[in-house]
Amino acid sequence: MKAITAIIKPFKLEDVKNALKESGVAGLTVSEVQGVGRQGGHTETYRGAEYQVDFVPKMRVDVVVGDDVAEAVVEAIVTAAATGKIGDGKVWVSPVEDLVRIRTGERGPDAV
Amino acid sequence: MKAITAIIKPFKLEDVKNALKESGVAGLTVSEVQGVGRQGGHTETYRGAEYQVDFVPKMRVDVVVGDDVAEAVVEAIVTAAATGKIGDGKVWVSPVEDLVRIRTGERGPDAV
Amino acid sequence: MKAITAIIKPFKLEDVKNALKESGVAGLTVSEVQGVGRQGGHTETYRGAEYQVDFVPKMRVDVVVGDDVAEAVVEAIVTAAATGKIGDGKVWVSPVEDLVRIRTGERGPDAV
Amino acid sequence: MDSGSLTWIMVCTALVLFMTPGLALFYGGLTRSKNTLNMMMMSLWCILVVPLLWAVVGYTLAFRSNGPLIGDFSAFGLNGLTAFEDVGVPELAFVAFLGTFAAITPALISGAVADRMRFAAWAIFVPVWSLLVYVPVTYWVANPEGWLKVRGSLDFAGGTSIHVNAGIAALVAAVMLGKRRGWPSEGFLPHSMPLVLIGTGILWLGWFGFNAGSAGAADGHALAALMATFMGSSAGGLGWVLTERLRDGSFTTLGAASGVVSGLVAITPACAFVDPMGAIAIGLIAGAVCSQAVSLKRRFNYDDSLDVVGVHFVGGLVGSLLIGFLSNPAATGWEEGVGPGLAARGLLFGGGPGLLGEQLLANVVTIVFSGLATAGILWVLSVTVGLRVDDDTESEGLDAAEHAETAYHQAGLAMGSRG
Amino acid sequence: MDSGSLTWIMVCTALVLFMTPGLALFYGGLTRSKNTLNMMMMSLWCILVVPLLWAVVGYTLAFRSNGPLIGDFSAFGLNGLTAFEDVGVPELAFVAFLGTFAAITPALISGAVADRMRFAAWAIFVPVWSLLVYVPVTYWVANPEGWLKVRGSLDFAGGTSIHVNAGIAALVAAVMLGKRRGWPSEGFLPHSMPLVLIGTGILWLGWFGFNAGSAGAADGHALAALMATFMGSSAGGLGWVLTERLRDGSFTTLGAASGVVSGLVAITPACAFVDPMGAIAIGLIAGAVCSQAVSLKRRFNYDDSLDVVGVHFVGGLVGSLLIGFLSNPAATGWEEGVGPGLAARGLLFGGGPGLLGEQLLANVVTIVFSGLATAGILWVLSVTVGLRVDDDTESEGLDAAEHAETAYHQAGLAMGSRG
Amino acid sequence: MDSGSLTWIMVCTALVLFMTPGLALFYGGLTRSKNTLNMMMMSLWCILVVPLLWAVVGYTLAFRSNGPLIGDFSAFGLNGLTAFEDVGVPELAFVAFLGTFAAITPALISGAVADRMRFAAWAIFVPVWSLLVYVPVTYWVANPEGWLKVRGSLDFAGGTSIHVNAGIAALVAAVMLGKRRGWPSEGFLPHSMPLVLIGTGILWLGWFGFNAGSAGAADGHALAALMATFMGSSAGGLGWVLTERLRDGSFTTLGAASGVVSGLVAITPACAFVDPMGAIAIGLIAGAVCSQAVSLKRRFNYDDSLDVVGVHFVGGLVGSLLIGFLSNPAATGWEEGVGPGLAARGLLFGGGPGLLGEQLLANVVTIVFSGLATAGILWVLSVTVGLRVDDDTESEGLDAAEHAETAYHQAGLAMGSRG
Ligand SMILES: Nc1ncnc2c1ncn2[C@@H]1O[C@H](COP(=O)(O)OP(=O)(O)O)[C@@H](O)[C@H]1O
Ligand SMILES: Nc1ncnc2c1ncn2[C@@H]1O[C@H](COP(=O)(O)OP(=O)(O)O)[C@@H](O)[C@H]1O
Ligand SMILES: Nc1ncnc2c1ncn2[C@@H]1O[C@H](COP(=O)(O)OP(=O)(O)O)[C@@H](O)[C@H]1O
Repeated sequence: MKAITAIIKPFKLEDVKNALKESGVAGLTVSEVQGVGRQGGHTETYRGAEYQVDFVPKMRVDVVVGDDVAEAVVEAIVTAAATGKIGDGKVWVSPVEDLVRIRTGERGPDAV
Repeated sequence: MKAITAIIKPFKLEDVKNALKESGVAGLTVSEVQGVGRQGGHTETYRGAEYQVDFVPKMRVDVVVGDDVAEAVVEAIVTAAATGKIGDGKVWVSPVEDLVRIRTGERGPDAV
Repeated sequence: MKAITAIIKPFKLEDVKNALKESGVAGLTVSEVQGVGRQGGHTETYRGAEYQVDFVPKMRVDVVVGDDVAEAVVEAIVTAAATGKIGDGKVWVSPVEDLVRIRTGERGPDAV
Repeated sequence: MDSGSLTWIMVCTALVLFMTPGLALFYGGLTRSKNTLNMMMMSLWCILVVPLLWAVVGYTLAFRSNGPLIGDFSAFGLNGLTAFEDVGVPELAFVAFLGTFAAITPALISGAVADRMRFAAWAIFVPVWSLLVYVPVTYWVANPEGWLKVRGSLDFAGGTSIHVNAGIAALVAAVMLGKRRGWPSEGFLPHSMPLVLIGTGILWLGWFGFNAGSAGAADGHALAALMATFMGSSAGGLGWVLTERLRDGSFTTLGAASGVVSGLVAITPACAFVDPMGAIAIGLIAGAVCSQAVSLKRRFNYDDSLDVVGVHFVGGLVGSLLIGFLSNPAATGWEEGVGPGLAARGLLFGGGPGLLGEQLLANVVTIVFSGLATAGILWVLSVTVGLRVDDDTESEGLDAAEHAETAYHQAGLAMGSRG
Repeated sequence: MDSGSLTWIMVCTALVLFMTPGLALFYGGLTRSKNTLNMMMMSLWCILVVPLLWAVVGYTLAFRSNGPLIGDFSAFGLNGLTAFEDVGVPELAFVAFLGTFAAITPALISGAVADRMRFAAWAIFVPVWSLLVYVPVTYWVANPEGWLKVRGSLDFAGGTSIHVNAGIAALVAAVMLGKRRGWPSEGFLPHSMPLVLIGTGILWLGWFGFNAGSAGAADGHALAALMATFMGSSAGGLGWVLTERLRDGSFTTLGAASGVVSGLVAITPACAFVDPMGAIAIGLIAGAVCSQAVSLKRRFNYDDSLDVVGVHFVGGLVGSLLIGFLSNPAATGWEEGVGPGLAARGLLFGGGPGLLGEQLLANVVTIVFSGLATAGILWVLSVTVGLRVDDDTESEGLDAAEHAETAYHQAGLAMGSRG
Repeated sequence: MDSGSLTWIMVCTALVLFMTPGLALFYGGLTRSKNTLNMMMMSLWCILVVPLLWAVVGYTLAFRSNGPLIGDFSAFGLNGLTAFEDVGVPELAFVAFLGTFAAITPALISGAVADRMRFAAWAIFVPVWSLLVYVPVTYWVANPEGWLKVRGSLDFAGGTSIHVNAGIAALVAAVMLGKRRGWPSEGFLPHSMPLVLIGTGILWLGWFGFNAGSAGAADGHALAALMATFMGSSAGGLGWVLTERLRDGSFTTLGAASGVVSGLVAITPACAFVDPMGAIAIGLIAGAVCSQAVSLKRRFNYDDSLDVVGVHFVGGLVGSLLIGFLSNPAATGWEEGVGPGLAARGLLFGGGPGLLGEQLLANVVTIVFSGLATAGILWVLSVTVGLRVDDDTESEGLDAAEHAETAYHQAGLAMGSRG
């Protein structure tokens, strides 16, 4: 199995979620994160002083899938999350050795 | 070493934390996440319109352990987190190549 | 490529971010997490009863880098995050098989 | 018309009205975020429903004098009342002012049943309890012909009829609802202390209107009540935080907030009968006692989620009984005596035990009546609508399940898609 | 001087002033967290700029009588006004009191253009709209010589001149700004309902001053208005939540909050002309109607982000027209008649259709004039400054881009480094 | 009794009381979430302790006239004071009203020492500073026999005795506490701007009572003060945001909030002596000047965490000195002259430099005395209790370490387990 981690723009979350559903992914987990990257942050004014805030709000999507569908899932995310503008984010793939569905104790790709 | 990632119901966090302590795990890291899955979300009413919110609050637990105890730790989490109801979540295991304890610079399984 | 995950003290985030920039890392992703570990938590008083809160606020930094620089990046983080006091956190390294830059579709180490 | 006194009562009406949203925030901050809106809605429901009930039938039954037990229907639907009555302050002003009291009283109870009560049951409980419990108790204690008032018990702004009354109802409700899953081993810590402190500030502000407005005019009684309210509340906060500093080792903000509320509760019945130093004494005692009383639930194993019993029941009782010691009619402008418009001296000012006895009686009667009646109403609801949400709703949170809403939406999750 | 009435107007001034920050919180809670400060700043801007404009020139043009259409410059710069005038309540008190009204009116509009308007355009819009739209409409409706007032239309505290006026401007602005990206398929759910409820509480409190202060003295009209405001607001909340319970299946806190505001809006023009039962009727109707009216935007496809049209426009209209049915001068102390200082009977109290006709006329005139003038102002702004932020700002959030601030800073991210 | 004026003072008491929790929210929102409760508790502590001290001994020493320097013990423990005194407004009302002033003054200082002061030191500092610094300065400036007042300096509601006084104490405290770790390279951005704006709204509301209540009656002075307060605050906000728009490029909500507070601070001493246009001038100047003054700390390298110096010290001084230019006794109902109950003309209204000189003297005296006395108190505390928390507490947060509480508990983490 593979763990696919995507860092995306927050307003693209609905699109990515729907794209994943369409490509047959049954579950996923998201969290709010802050990214630093080429996009650059913004400047905040606080009582007359300027502060550089490098962090840009992003969403992180984690989804574990079987080896066979991993590539398709990556494609689906990339397509759904792309705006073509800087800061669209990254998707990366890591190996997963085992997965258990807590409710049933089932293991392996069928448990995702 | 292995990184064990568990997505669980928030009210099971105390139980899981205690189960991990009992199985000898010294440290763990948790974060608030939102899950999409078979459990389904809920419908929200906003000024007379209905919106489907697919996200269900979950907790994510990350724990890195030595290879030898990984299986036992997964079991401990699964046992502590299970309610038998849909939405109990997943536990997955990924390889970790190295780990450093920042304070001391120690490396490897002893540093967890 | 490698995914480097660091759990650090929140007030060290700026230092770590700057250290990563200096070691040539172009992007990173951070999130707020809560840690349990040797550091211990604190006791809260709630309407006259005492509760043990084991969780300590930490920041999680995720950065994906090429294999060649991984070790240097780990070192940079460890150096920047260390205070020498208990609770400084961990850095761990996991394998990443592929990475895509969403904006361009580029793949591999050049896309980070 | 006395424009100054009318202004006073109108201002106080607005300030006391503000207390119910304030209570919603106070209680809402104390719950976990998955139950926050449910908690707030329990208070809001009271301020939507009770004022209408009050205008139609509650006021006339509680405040139109008609013998010792209950009012008549002479002002049913506010029939015959006009804003242009040629008196100092027209009766209609008191209908409005007292309507805000009627609204907040059942809202107090909601803290005891937080995190687990079906909203449908609460929706029915509120108007029924208001009519069957709040109205008669108020008549007995506050109506010039009410039997407990005629006997000489003193309750200036509702220590007995509001706080002891709602407090005992809260105890009964907490027991009948049963414990929350996980209680008491888990902490159920407040999701937002700043929200609690916003609520505290609003309650504190409003309480000046609550107590000093109960004089019914801008006069010396109002001023005495205002001063006592100020002193009692600060002293309540101090009493609580000093106690916890000695006992637990730190001053907490929740202790300060709870102590201020305890002081306000305790000074409510007493405010116009005690001098400023008496008010400080009541506040300090109430703060210290209530900070201990919130532990009773763990000793006696009832889950009064947000400590309505420890603060309102105990605080109300403390204040009401301390009148028996500290009533000082000479200093507070009362003609000495027994009965409506008069005040007896407390034990420390050379009075006999009679006043303390009447205070005891009024509270015991309220406790017994309200306890039994509340139990009866809840029993009927338990066998019809059902009192408690199911286990899944309790663990996933009442906001989504009962109200189709959640309190907070994070940046990326505020979207939802149209169903 | 009548110290009681002066106190009343001073207190009401402070309470109504408090409403604009309250509105900022209400609206700010309803937006997503990336746009919260922009939303709040739109209201704050009104309370920074409009009061000064009001003191210099707005007041004299709106309230110094000078024939049917517009005031004169006799009190330009408050020239000649002193706090020591020997009357019941000096004119200066009304300058202050009415200045708070002038400030909140344009702020109401901001909810319709949330999430997408350039702040530079808003900064200019506010004073211009105040002078060109708010001032004349107010003159016609509220000045004793204003032509709509002279004809006999009734608007006690600003249902027509404030809510219908701002409501139609909001509709025009929402249409001219265009829809937010993603609307209506996405939900744009409130980022913090507790913030919304804090705002609701503050608005509710302030509205007692708004309506009952409009009597200009602490008298029977003030008391009647206060009672109607209380009843109308609770009934508004009840009307809304009962409707949604029947329609959607649950009582929501946002429904309660919105319903209370709807009731307050609707009772605003009517509060001193209806008896308490009439106020309850207006509230229930307004709550039910507005809870339906917030769906109009989806039917007619305009993105009125925070439902200014559904609540303020529709609520104001409902209340204003219901005066034609429910006006009860006998019960509310008015001499019967047509014109300033008088009130005609509504249809249900034996009056003819004349009053309803005047109500209709006043609102239609307001709608046409305000609609056109608002469109004109916005058109000029659109071809000069530009009305709308660019797409990137809209998706990343207006707070950072337009105000160099963000509403919340998490623990580890509160640092920033000096630029 | 004058029921209108009594009502006014009672209402103002409640409004000013509300300001201390408001300040707690304002300051609490500006800090990082790990120190929020500590920050709030510093204000709350003042409102728990100071009112009691005030009733027992502070009032009599500050307001019972007894020559030029300090009051006597004639009203020790409020001995002899009754709510039923036969005067317009009984003295007891002023005890209450002024007690709220005494409470908020030390709370202002807390912003300067945010994020690093030991609570034990603060707990002692507050009552000691109140007695040793606040009481005498208040006597000199505000008591009819106080030497600075007799000489003819003007301070209607506490610009010198409260804002300059607390402001200089804040500067001394910030310097003696030392800088926070990481300052000034890191930003320490506000954890919740909505909380700051809630606090701003409450402070704004309360300040109407603060300033206009200082008239002691509902009369022309109260009305003049109210109008000036309104104009000065809006103008203050405008002055600040226009300055930052020109300087930094954007209007910020924190600028609006800070500017409103600056305007309120500056108008506090002047409010009853200037006409509305004078108030606008003071507000605009104060907003602009204070928006610059908050940078002083970076130039002079003292860590005044929340800008108490830039806003309260500088704003108070600006307002106090501008009286010397803008005092307009003719327009504001004062008999011209020098000393209690009189007001001299400012330079722009044909007065001589005498008034400006007295204003300067009063502030210089306050600065020197308060600065030295504050340093003395803090020095004693530093060598006994210790002023500063240890480094670990500073980095982990003061809430958990000093108060055994944390401000927010996330969904899954609200549990804790019983220790
Ligand atoms: N090497 C990295 N490791 C982890 N996260 C990264 C990395 N580089 C970028 N990111 C994440 O991706 C986001 C977008 O990256 P950025 O460089 O701004 O734009 P782009 O992906 O379009 O080149 C960042 O905000 C950050 O969250
Ligand atoms: N493929 C997946 N990848 C990542 N997280 C998942 C995946 N499937 C489920 N999850 C997480 O597990 C949670 C529970 O899954 P769900 O399908 O609802 O129930 P169950 O695990 O009982 O079958 C989800 O809310 C989501 O957070
Ligand atoms: N085995 C682990 N797996 C995941 N996270 C861990 C693990 N051990 C510690 N952590 C994280 O590291 C943080 C610091 O660990 P702790 O044991 O307190 O101190 P130290 O790293 O100095 O020994 C913890 O709060 C937790 O977030």
